[in-house]
Amino acid sequence: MPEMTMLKAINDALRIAMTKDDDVVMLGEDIGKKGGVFGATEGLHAEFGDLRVMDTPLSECGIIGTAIGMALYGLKPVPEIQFQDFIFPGFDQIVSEMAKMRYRSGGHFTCPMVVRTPSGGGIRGGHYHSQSGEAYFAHTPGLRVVMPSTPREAKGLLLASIFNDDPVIFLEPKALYRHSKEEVEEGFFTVDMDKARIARTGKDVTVCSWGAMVSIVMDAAAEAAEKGIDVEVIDMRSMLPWDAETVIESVRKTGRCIAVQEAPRTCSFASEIAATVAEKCVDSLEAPVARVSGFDTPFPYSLEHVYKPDKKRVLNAIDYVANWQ
Amino acid sequence: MPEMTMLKAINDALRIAMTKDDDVVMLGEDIGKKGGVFGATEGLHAEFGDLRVMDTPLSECGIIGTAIGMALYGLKPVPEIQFQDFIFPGFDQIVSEMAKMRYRSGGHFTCPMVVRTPSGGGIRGGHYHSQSGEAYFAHTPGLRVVMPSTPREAKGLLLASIFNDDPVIFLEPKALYRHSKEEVEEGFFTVDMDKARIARTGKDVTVCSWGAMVSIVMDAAAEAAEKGIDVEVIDMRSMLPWDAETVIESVRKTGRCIAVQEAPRTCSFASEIAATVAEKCVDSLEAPVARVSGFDTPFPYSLEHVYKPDKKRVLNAIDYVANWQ
Amino acid sequence: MSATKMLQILDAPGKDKGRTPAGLKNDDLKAMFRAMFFTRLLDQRGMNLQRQGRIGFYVPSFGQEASQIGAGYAMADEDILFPSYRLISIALLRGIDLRHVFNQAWGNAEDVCKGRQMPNHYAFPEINWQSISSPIGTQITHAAGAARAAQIRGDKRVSWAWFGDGGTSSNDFHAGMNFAAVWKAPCIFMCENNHWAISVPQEMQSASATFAEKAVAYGMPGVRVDGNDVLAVYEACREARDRAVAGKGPTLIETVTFRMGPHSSSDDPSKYQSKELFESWQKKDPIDRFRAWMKGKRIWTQKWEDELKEQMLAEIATAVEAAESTPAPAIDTLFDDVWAEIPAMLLEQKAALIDQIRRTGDIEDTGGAFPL
Amino acid sequence: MSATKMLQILDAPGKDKGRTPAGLKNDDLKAMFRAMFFTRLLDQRGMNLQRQGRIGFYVPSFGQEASQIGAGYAMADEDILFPSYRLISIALLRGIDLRHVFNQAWGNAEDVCKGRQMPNHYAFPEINWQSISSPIGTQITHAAGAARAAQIRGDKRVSWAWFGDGGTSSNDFHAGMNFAAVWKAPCIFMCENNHWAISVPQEMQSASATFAEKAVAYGMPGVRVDGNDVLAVYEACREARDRAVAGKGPTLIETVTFRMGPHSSSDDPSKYQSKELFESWQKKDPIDRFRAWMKGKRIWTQKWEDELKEQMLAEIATAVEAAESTPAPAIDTLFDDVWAEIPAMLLEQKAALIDQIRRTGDIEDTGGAFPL
Ligand SMILES: Cc1ncc(C[n+]2csc(CCOP(=O)(O)OP(=O)(O)O)c2C)c(N)n1
Ligand SMILES: Cc1ncc(C[n+]2csc(CCOP(=O)(O)OP(=O)(O)O)c2C)c(N)n1
Ligand SMILES: [Mg+2]
Ligand SMILES: [Mg+2]
Repeated sequence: MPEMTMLKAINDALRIAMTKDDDVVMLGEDIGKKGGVFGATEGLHAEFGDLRVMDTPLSECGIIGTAIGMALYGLKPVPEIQFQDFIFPGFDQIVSEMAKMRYRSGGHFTCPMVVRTPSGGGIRGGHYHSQSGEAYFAHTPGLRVVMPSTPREAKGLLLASIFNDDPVIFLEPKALYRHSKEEVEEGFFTVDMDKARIARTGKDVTVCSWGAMVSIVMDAAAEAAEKGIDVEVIDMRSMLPWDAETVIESVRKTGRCIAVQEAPRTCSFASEIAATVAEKCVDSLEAPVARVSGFDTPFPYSLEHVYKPDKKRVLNAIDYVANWQ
Repeated sequence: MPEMTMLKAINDALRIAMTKDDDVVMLGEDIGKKGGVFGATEGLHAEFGDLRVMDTPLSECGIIGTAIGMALYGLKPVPEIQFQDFIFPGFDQIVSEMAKMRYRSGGHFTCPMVVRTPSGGGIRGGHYHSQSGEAYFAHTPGLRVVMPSTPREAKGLLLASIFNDDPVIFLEPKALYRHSKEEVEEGFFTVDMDKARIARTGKDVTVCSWGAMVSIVMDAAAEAAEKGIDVEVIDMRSMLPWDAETVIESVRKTGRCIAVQEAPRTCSFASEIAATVAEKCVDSLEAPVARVSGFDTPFPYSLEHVYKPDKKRVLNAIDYVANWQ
Repeated sequence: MSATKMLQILDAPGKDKGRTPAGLKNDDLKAMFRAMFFTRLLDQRGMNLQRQGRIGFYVPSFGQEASQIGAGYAMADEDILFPSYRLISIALLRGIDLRHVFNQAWGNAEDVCKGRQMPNHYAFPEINWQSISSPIGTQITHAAGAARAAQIRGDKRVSWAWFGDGGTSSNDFHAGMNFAAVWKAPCIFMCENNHWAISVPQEMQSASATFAEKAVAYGMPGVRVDGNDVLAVYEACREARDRAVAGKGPTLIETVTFRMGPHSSSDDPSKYQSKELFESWQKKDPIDRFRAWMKGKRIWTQKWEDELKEQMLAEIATAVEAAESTPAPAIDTLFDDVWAEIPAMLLEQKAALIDQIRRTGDIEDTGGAFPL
Repeated sequence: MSATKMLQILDAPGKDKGRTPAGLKNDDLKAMFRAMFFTRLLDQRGMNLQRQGRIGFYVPSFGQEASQIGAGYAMADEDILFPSYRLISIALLRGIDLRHVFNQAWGNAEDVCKGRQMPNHYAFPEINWQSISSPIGTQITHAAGAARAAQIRGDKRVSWAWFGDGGTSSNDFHAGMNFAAVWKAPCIFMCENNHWAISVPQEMQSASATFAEKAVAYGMPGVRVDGNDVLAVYEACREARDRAVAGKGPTLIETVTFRMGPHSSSDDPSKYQSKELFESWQKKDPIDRFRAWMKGKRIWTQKWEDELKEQMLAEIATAVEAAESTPAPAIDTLFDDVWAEIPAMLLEQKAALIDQIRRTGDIEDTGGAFPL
């Protein structure tokens, strides 16, 4: 199996999808000759041409709105939004149209499509190239919200998303684009987005996270193990719908739970996990459910490393819940 | 003291603010001669003229964006978005600009302004005239998110919002516009939006809600009292920043907590309350924190009454947590 | 055709006066009249039902029948429609069963949309009529995208987007027009300028001299046509469609017409509209104008219209009765169609609701009235 | 002035050639040259600093100096600026201290914005330079709103919005232009058409023949001007400002220029731009053209430029040194300025962080490189 970065794995998934199905088309800013500002679509324009890999005018409203029209027609569009932070000019199309199309038409019209977009911090991008907006989408029934945590996961989840009947917001953890490497199967395969992944089994504390935070949590878990705390790490994969069952089962075993995310804390997906776990595991919980998250401030520039949860912050929380009595 | 509907109270607050301060201006669709589709701005165009009560082209992006420009100039704009459901074309301006202006400019530029908008169900408006979007805003640091529950609260909170230094999303529970009545002080007064309001004291169960849900919860509390369950009702008033202290103090007393809202459940403000209460009151909680909410579906038309939490659903939850052991 | 001069046929001065656009036979003219007339009757009934409190909401298109049917008649069956809420006329022209219309108005168990949307928010898959939503303008980018999709697939199908003068201010107008023009996609943008966006008059909507001129910004032809002249609208649309199919790209058509009723059943125009303005447009009623022209051509007779009317009213009455007596959708349908399959988290919410109803009885419908 | 013909002065054929626009004295011309020249030197330094890994990101405006300074020189002190990220030239012209520029590039403790934004996202309150954000176009509606505010207050101040060819596709362009035109607000919309939106060429951005023509859609005058001709830009802006102040409403100005460098320090144009195209524009370098013209008028000498250069480089070096040696903002500033006062919920988050650092030590800065 070849070793791939997450960027390569995504590029590979896109090429496989386009080869497999002529209806898969891509559109977005700078995805053509430039291959995307991160290079995720590198080579695809040369291979599949102007009609299937479309550079667009600078309008996220237009990118998402026209992609919906293509999906309604029967194509499988995979629009790219250059940064998740720039999805908001097209937010109305996501919330009002993409998410509600199937429901409002009584199931007669659907728009299966995948909005790919780099998300989260890690590149010194300040307010507008670093945000983690998953909670906005996860509060919007009708959407699927998916975020991979490793190259293999990225490829399998992206292919699953493209060949799926619901509209998907596919958040790519840009911090991992070049900094993660893994052996990834060649050719077509999918990963089940309806099931969270147990990235590490453990019996003392359950830590839920997703995207770029998973590897940080894994590092923290390894260090906690040295101190004798056995951490179970759950990679959520999907935030809507989300797999509460796997989390609940884990916490019933460990009795302690932490949710780790980059996004601001209030009304976040970490809050959702905490609320659900606190409700469903009330009899097994031996400590408060802790949330490790970005602060309730915009994403900063110079102090990015302070804003984003790091290994120390996660360990701090592990200590806190593990030692709670 | 005159008795007022919530609509009248809001109209009164707007007139008082405009009389008190020449910098207060209003803009929006149909707010001029028509007086707004609900009548909230009735008479203000005739009284204050074209320059201070502006009918605008049909663009929420334009309404919020130009209002920000006016605020930057030094005015105090109070834009109206005809329905909260139609705020999304201007969502980028809210999330990227209004919310972050103070922070990103090191405190040198600010945009104090109040975006008024009718929110929630109750008028048979289907998907697009009924949504409760507070969680989208409450996940956005830099905003204040306020929602009144009675006519007096509406007047006092609106005046507090207008004469406040932060940008405010002021959600008006349209179900109460004409259906709530209360004696309201004449003239200028404000209500403290930083503090939640204890609408009813009780010792057995704490129920948190806001907007139109408060009166439904009050009804349920009255009925629960007949069954011997003493409910404390908290009207949250503000969802960002929010007054966790009042809630925590109450739950430390009652040991049981419910959050009631119209919005969909996942990643909602009810989830935030539940997560926080579960964390902070871990030692006093005697039952899971329950959430009564809209379902994770779009807001329906024919089955609106099934979607929106009603007294029965709230009572059901009260029974559930009160009898938990 | 031009973005500033207005195309007229029906009672235009000079040589246009009275000519029949190429391709239209007498039967076509009669079908057009019939569709306009039917729309008028249906709208009257819809407004009445709302006034009687039998349905919650209705949007009529009084005065805009020519603007709509002229276009509807120019479309091909395979074309794809991205309509606004004020456009039932074209669905009827394309043969939609009236029962669907009233099932939707009642949001009953047989409604195509399963009672999930307000009245007038139709979806008619069998005539390529896309699902309507309330946010103004969102369908415009969809139309551009569908047109691009047809181009990608090599299909000779045209997408039609409808919106009002107010809709031209939306984000999606700007994006949809721009994308379609850059792509040279087979898309027709129909701006029904009925002079009002609820209470906002067209001159407060845009400072441009015409709406058709907005096409210049996108490098697209813009055409201004008398929207109360069904033949002029037909001809303009036909030409735009020919261009689209020939690969020459999109067109913006402004039909200049007037909203001769309230914005919707909830609106009262007397607050913002002068009686004189209304009356001046009443004189240009598109049905009256077409009737007069047809009469001159001896295609129309009073008897024919009377018979039509009787038939139509009976048809409407039957459909109303059927729809009104159909029950509301079952409660458990609330949870279908959010996703392709109901996920576990939502199944749990459904189960809890069903359980509660089992224990505490049915949920009361407290109603609520729509203000807009 | 016209939306399709291009205004030129510097080396225009015929009578325009060589004339000095009204109101400009030799000292003004020299000041304009100085500002353009300074911008070029500063940009070279900024790009170098990024290449050396000393700052994270830089956006140069190579080739666009005339387009910017011509406009900057036409503004009044009281005017309000809603700039894009590619516009430091005008801040310098208005006398901003170079230290502010570099403090912002380093995001250090003395940065006006407290290190919260990426380089080139300036805010300079003392010159009415509004805070820049990254999302394209959002400042355009702000400018329209501020212009409306001036009108409401009765102030004779003009708002200026800057954006690129790509920015014309944004929602805010459409809304800002429309609102300003309906209001006849004193606003000038400056579209710097540098032919590229990162890698997307102007013909894929819009099918309109020019960007100036987009003004037609809003009923606003549109002016197309040679953006590498500082005098033409100045004159067009001056006239637009006169109109605005006289209550005649907004203007759209397209300056036709070329991005003679990469989009930003992260971009490599060789993937999408031909060498020939670049070279054809190099011949029209706005500084070279102005220098030649001034030389012809005997306002420029090599000695003067050499002296300028020496001074400027020294000034830049001093500012760089000062900024680089200033520490990063203190950790607890992270929590300020989100709201007017720090609310309890955020104070708690702050306390938890400070407590953790106290117990487990400083937080490591792991870096990260900007790709765009
Ligand atoms: C985004 C959005 N904003 C506001 C509204 C409320 N609204 C409904 S119809 C309407 C006016 C539409 O005017 P126009 O586009 O001219 O269409 P017409 O009703 O005249 O056919 C408004 C403001 C809406 N539906 N969507
Ligand atoms: C809403 C939004 N979408 C995408 C981007 C990413 N982006 C940054 S600059 C740019 C191109 C801008 O082109 P133009 O407006 O012509 O300005 P120029 O850089 O040429 O001066 C893009 C797409 C962004 N900043 N904001
Ligand atoms: Mg209209
Ligand atoms: Mg450009």
